[in-house]
Amino acid sequence: MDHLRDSVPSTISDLFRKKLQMGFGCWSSLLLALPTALTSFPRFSADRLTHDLSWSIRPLKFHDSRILNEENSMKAGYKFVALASVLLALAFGLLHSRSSVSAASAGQVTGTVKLDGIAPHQRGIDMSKDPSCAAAHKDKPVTTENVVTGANGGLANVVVYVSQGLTGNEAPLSQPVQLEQKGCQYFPHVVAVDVGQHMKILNDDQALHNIHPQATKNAAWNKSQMPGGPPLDVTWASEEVPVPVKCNVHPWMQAYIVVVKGPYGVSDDSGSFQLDNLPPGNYTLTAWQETYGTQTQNVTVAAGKPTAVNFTFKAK
Amino acid sequence: MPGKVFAVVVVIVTLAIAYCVIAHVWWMPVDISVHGPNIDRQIEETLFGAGILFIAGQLVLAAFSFLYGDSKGTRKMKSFPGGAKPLIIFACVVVGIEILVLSFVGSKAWGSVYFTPPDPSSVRIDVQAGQFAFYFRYPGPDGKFGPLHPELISEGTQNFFGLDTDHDPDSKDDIVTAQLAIPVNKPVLLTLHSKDMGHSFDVRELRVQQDFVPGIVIPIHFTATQTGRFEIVCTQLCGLGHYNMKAYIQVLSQPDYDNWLKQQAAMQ
Amino acid sequence: MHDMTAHAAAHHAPPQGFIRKYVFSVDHKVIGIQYTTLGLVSAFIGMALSWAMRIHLAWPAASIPFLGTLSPNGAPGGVPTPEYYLSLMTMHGTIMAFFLLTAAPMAGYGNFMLPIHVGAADMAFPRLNMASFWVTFVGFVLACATFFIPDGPPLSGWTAYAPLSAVGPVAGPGQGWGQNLWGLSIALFCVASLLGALNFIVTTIDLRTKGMTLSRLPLATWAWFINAWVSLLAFAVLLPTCLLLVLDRLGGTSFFIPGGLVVNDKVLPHSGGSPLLFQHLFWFFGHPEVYIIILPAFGIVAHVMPTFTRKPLVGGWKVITYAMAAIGGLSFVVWGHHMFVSGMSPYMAMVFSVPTLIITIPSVIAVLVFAFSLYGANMRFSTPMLFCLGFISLFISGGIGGFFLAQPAVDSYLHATSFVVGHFHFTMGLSAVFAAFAGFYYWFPKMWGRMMNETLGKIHFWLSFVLVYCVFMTLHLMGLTGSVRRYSQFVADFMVPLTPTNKFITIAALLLGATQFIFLFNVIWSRFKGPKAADNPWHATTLEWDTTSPPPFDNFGGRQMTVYHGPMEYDGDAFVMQTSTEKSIAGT
Amino acid sequence: MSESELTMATGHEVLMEASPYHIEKKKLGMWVFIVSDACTFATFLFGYGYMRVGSQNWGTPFEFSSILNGIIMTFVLLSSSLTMLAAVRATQAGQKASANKWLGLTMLLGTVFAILHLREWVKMIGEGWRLFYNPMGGAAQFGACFFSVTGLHLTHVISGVIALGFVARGYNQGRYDESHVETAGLYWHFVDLVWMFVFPLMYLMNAR
Repeated sequence: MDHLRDSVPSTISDLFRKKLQMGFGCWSSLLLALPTALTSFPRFSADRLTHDLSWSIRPLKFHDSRILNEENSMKAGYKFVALASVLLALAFGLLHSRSSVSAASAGQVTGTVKLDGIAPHQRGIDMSKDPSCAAAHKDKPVTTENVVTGANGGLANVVVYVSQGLTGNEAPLSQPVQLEQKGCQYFPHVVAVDVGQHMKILNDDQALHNIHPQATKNAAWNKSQMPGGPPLDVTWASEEVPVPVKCNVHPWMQAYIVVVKGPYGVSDDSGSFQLDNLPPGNYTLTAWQETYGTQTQNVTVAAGKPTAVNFTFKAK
Repeated sequence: MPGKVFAVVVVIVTLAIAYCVIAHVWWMPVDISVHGPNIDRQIEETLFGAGILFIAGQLVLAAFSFLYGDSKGTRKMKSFPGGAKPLIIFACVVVGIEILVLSFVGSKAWGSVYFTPPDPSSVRIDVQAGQFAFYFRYPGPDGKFGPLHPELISEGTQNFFGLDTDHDPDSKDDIVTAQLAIPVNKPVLLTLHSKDMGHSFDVRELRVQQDFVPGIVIPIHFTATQTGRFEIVCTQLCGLGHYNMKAYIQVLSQPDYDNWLKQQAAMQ
Repeated sequence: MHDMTAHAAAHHAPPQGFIRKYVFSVDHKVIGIQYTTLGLVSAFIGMALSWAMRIHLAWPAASIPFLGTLSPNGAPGGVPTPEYYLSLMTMHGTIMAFFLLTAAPMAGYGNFMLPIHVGAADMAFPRLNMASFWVTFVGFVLACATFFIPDGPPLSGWTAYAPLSAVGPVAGPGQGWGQNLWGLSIALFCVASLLGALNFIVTTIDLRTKGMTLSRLPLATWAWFINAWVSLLAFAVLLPTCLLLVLDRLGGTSFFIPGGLVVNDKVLPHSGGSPLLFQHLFWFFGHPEVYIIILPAFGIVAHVMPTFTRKPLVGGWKVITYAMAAIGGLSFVVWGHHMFVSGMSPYMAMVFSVPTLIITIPSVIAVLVFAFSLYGANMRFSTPMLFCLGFISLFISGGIGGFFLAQPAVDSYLHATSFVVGHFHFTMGLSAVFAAFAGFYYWFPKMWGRMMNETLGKIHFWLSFVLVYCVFMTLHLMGLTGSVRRYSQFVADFMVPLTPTNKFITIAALLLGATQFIFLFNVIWSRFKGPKAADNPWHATTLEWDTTSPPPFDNFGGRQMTVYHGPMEYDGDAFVMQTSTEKSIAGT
Repeated sequence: MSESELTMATGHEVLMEASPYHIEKKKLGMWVFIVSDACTFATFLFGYGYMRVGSQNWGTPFEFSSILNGIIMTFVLLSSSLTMLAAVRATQAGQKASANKWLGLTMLLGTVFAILHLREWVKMIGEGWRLFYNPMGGAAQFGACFFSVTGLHLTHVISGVIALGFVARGYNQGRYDESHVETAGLYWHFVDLVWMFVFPLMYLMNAR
């Protein structure tokens, strides 16, 4: 019963506390709105990514809508930044009012992803175009990573996330995720990120890379990072599965950023994954793999103890 | 005084430039193609003819500013004997002749590259240029190139040409590589495709430079006469990675070439 | 006569109020000065950009503080990213080629001098004239604005080759709104140039005063007149080209974008266009543009030199004028030599190669005329004269490169190397700039009524002259190694050994730029502190020296000028003004 | 506008007797403008030709109704040239009334042309033609070429009508004289001339 305590006020004081928090939430939202609107003005924004958030809503019906959208995206951008930041701030405020699940009452989902069948052949990558890249892999040849399997058929790089059942009010995960460019490859090959969660992009190579996510729901951007250049700090405005990332200077480089809402897990080489901090309740879990697409399962998460869920992808 | 100074400066500059050219301070790399010598000869002939005009022009300028620079304005003016007629005649005749020579010889050199049909027995290789790398395709044992499907191009999965190996039998054995290898002393026919922007295929040692034009397939053919490893660079502005868009071309002896192809086939 | 003067004076009261007088003025003199100032500003902006580029090329890791603040995005920590380097390059080309080299010598000096040269009180359409300046200005502002939008300026070069320039942001940073603004800015510049050309032509044909026959036109005016025709036809082609480009970008058309383009593994929704169409249209404008830039330079030199050689040009007004006309005419049939290796039919290459070589004949004639006019002369070495001599030397050096690049076979090796960079900087860049300097030092007294400082002027010349050779001749010769232009770093194996050369060029370029500040100081200082200029400080003959410095609002204080002589009536210290009734001494 | 500016616009005539080379400057200016404008149209048409030659599947969508419409438009525009001629004659003869009549008629015909043309456009857009889309499955360039070329011409016609309006007004108020009307006429005839290129190239060549 105690997982209900949050939703149903048991005492008058409890109810009062909630109202207070609600009110505080709304006020804080308004307070947040103004500065956000000002600081993310495209013309003066130091970081183009914050600006690009303002382009993140773009209807892609006709092939020219991109262009039409560009056409007025300047002023639209300004208006939208204000609007978006108000909404964002409202969301933050509400989150503030609804306290997120405490560790005690949090549920957990663990499991493994397996590949049924033989993994397709992974082609070798020839990096001779850029000697500095090739030098990093003298000893062992590099291959593509579209399907990576580990011990007893475990399938790696599968993102498992909650596609239904969340209230949508959860606060974004606080600790940033990391996408690293090393030896002219992306580490990790698949990286999942919560909406609003910060993402650091680093370049450990002696070569220049340009990071070019081809987002459709989020803003598509393209920015190059010099050897030893400062890390980029990125956030994503809306859910998108997946956002393919390319480096045009090294066309073989490929990563996928999976932007989801709420908890997520990414399977390791043995195929095992884990979703933490999930409030008890009924959910639909979705597993996404770059080659085999998505699978879904319904689960009921109970407080305290982990719930086991397994996915199996059939090899084509 | 300034007239004499100017004359001296101009002479020094002229001699310095002449030295740099004659002493090959900056010069063309070794030539490894059959048609290359024509182009080199053309360049050298032009350097000779134009160089003479250049030196003559600068020296005349220097001489006049030396001689007529510093009079005190007392001397009576002289004007050039015969006025402009000799100048015009000189320009028309001398430059005219130079132009005729250059066009005739030049058209031969140009023709040797572009007006000759490719040898039917040439090694055929497909080139795909894109932001910002070159990729090459060998037809494989069946000697046939499979059709291209732009919508299938996916560099992440190493499908740089958009081949459909599941459905096109010809594509199955096509060998796609990131380096270009060609057999020495055998005519080679490249067909240039560009998947996105304008690019250019430039190998200095081969004296070959040809733009890729998206939407058009451009054939170029040449024969390399020396083995070695050389650089292919992009010389047509194609975006932020332009400066780093390159690949290597290996000119190999026939057996080495065959082995190399086998290796590459294995790597597919 | 008297009442006529009064009458004129009554009708020619200068406008009152600062705005009408100096900002939105219809007075061709003010507009000329506005254009000249715009040119100066562009010159220094463009120079700053080239500095940034050169520093980055020589020391790729060097941090350029100003850049870091200008664009934290394009140059994090002041080190320009490759795309930002290309943006700098694009804007350097655009600002220099359009807003300095096209605007200053023609629209700047021309606006000020042409009506005076022909003895008119103003341009034929003064308000059109004002319009063309302010449209140019808006274009300039738009071009500069690209630095302040998040993605920064476009990176497709001043030639803006499609499809790189046509497919939008997916092609790279700066290809979004940067490229749109660029297209808009150039379109506006075209409109302004067309209006200007129209004005120049009508003024020259229509407003010449009594006795000002075509044979008596000053040669600068001849050049501006011919040039006006060239720009009239050339910009009339660039304008629609820009429009089509913008249509491709914003309207979804596919004039310049072929089908099946795959950028970032996505097939673009365009089909059927041709990148070569863009190249043809652009270069049909682009090559005449080169002559649009150099013809006024010829004119200025032909106008200035006789004043200091104290004798007419060889062959009088005819030879040089016909040469300029021939160059202007031929410039429309040679554009293909920019496209020898760009996928055009190799047979067309020969077709374009021959006229390109032929165009050297009138050019050589012009140069010979300049050089042999020094024969038996009696030179006065004022700064303008020095710059004229410099112009001749530079133009010879640059022109020679034409013999190479005009031949497809040779071009197939030299194309897109720094040889080309050196070549066009010598011809359309530095030659034109030297002529512009000559004109500036020459006309400064007339424009502002004060003399410029000769010593500073001479220092400016000597340093510039030597350093120009250090920078651009080195680039020129370095091109023989095939070192590729438009590279933001020398990473190609064969270009790495060139790094020392590169450093040398950079240092020379920085010094060359620094030298220009001597000029800037000279201008500002002389403008306010320089000695008052006489009406005719150079003992020249043309009409602008026949009035006060600076000229009154109606140019001649209500006098009706009547012309009896050609512009080159010099014989040593003796000279005959065009308006004087004495008999001719130089038989022109 | 200020008195001084007026004199600036006309200063030199006041200042000096007409030079021996004096041509009517407005007319000359118009001729020069026409030269450059011709180049602009030429560029558009060249682009159209390039597209057309370059494409394998160039559709020829116009069936008889459109051609008929085009013929009517041509007739209207040509007759507007005649009325313009009459207007110029009238102004030169100083017959204000008939000049007004003819100018009005010219503007009317110009407007009719524009309306007919816009009707055509609306019809095509209704059929699904876009700058980037060809509902008949042929080359997508057709829409681009058709709308840009005819659009440019239509802009010229409409601005011509407006200009004529201003000239007529000024002429009635006595601010303008016959030379202004003649200059406007020059422009109008040029627009007609261009149509004589546009019509066969854009319509007749694309008839079913």
